[in-house]
Amino acid sequence: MARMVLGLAATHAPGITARAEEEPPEKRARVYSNYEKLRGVLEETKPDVIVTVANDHVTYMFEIIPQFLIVVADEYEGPPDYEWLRIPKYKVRIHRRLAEYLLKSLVDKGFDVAFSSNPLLDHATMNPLHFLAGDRERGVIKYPVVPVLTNAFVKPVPSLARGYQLGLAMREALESYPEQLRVAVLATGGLSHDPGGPRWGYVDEEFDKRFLSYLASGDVRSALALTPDEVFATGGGSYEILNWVVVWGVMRGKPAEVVDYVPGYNIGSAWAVWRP
Amino acid sequence: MARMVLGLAATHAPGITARAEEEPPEKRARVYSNYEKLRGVLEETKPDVIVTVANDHVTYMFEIIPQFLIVVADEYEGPPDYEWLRIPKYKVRIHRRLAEYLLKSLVDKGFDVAFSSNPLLDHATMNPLHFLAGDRERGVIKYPVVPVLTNAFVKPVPSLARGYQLGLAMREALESYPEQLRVAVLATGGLSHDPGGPRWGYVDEEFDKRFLSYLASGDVRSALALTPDEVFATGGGSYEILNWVVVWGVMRGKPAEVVDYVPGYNIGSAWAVWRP
Amino acid sequence: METVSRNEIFKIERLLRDFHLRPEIRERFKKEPDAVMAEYGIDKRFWPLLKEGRLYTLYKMGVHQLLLYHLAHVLGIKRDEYVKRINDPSF
Amino acid sequence: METVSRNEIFKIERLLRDFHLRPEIRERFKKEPDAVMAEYGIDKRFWPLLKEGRLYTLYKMGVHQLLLYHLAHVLGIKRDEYVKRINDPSF
Ligand SMILES: [Fe+3]
Ligand SMILES: [Fe+3]
Repeated sequence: MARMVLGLAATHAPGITARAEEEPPEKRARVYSNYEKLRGVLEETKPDVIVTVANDHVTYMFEIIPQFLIVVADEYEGPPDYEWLRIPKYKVRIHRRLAEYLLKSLVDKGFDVAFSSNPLLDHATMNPLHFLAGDRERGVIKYPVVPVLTNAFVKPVPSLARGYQLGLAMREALESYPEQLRVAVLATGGLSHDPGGPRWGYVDEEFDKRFLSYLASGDVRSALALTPDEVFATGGGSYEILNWVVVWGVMRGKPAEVVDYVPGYNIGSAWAVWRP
Repeated sequence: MARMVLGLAATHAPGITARAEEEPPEKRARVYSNYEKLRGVLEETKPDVIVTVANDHVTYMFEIIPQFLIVVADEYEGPPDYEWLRIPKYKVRIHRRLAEYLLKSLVDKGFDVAFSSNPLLDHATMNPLHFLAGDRERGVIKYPVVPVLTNAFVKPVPSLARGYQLGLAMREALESYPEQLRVAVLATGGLSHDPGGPRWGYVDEEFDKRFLSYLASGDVRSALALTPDEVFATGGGSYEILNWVVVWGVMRGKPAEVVDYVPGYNIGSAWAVWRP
Repeated sequence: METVSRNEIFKIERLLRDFHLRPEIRERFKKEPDAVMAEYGIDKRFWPLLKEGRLYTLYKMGVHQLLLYHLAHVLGIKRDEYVKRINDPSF
Repeated sequence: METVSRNEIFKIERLLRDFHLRPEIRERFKKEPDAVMAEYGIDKRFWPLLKEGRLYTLYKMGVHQLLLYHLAHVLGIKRDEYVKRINDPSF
């Protein structure tokens, strides 16, 4: 039986690596130290596998846009724009057996999850893995991964309640996996931002702090009451909080320890930890 | 408010057009006359739009395989292999407003339906439309269409129960559409067959007749009790009955009038009508 | 503004997506935009919108904001100019 | 039989899918199969399976039956021969 040993959430803003010097050194240092903290927690916990929950950016989920997708492949190398991102091109081992189990379980439970054997994982999956699990010298991600992708950008998007339900179902599925396995889950993205939109650069700190206060207090109900329209009103990228909500579901709504919140790099960035 | 005016189901076996002379003239005539019957019913009913429910054949839903997909485009021209199929290359008008409404409603109801603006509709959608709604001279499909695609071929597939639930939700969504619209739904595919599989050419008549008897008697429960494994045991293509079950859900489980059953062209072919 | 067919928008979006994934398309577009847009089946009436970076119009037509961002990258439009254009009906 | 990586299977499946959608690939494969398989990134050890229509092995490896059908079409293998091969471990 697999066991859930850790939940993490972190921003995946590409500017943090691609245009690092856009923010003053103190802010940069603060951003990096938050990732370092999460990396430390992960290394202490020693998971056997990380389930990542990230969204696509109208790149891979483009011609066909599924709401949720699980990658059932054996390996991945990327991201494609690693040079622009200024991170290594990483090799990722995918825990295919767990991915297949998770997919089948979710479909059996009535979640209409898409799948793919030819993944494209962009900065949303790869930047946080770079900071939290990257072996930069060898160009490998240190843990096997099960990549889950969501649709956070193209309407209609799944409700936050649906995302939370998916997380609950993922937890059940993972705990019924027949092998011994220590599983960590990682949500990436958010909070408010409007990349390429009319308010690109604007951060809605009030919204972000409200969302983080729901997380910190375990107020699932208030968070799930946020409609897609309300969230999109704060920016075209803000619905990436969907990924956080999915992982919150995996953690069964436990309050999160919010590590930090830093507006900058055109986005409200946050980091959080759930201990099981 | 849209109104459901008709339900139809028909085989989409490509051999019926591509290799028509493979079966004796009497069988061919019988097959064609069954399509003609359905065409007549459709012309009597005069729907404003046809919602088609068909599966892909690992062609379009290939790199990304969603469980359910709705096409949100304005037009389509195809199928790509129309010459091999020996049918005209048709222009299809898509009722995009209804497609968008249906998609949004289903996602809001907790169905994780994928979508696409760049459809590829293969023989599963196009062959039945050719017979039932094709204006062969002008190369157009006579009614606007909302194409729904399902995953019936690559495991894991949605359960039949999930397909039925989707149909029920589609009915609700369609009936809440704010404009006056007479809607017909058309399921395509099945019944038992094993295209490209170890029993290619084999038809499981016992299975087919059992499934049709469930339909004819309105025995939803027995039909939904069929597991994917049981259905796949009769052939790798047999799960196309999923499309029939979705439309049965749209018709709220009403008994169908089974028009005919003809084993031939490597498949157990059937035709059915639901009057609302 | 006229309603543009989703099929037409998709062709534009495909080009913008490929700007991101296929550097060779990006480079060719800089040299011979018309030829590239023709290859992607983009209707001629949209060519000036792309070449001139008419972000407001493209956005209102329904081109996704994340894809417009790739266009801006190719045209060398930085954030402040981008935000100005996407909010300005004269673009 | 060894377990083959899904990534490898995908490359084979992509070629077979393209046999169906892109007649020019089909025709080129008939003339220069190795060159085409190399382009698709297919590992050399699988090349004989495709060229010789080793349907049993490909099927057991996990190549989807609908895609094998496209291979048979290119190789000119008709239904009865197809069914024989996909059931015969010597293929
Ligand atoms: Fe993002
Ligand atoms: Fe079929």
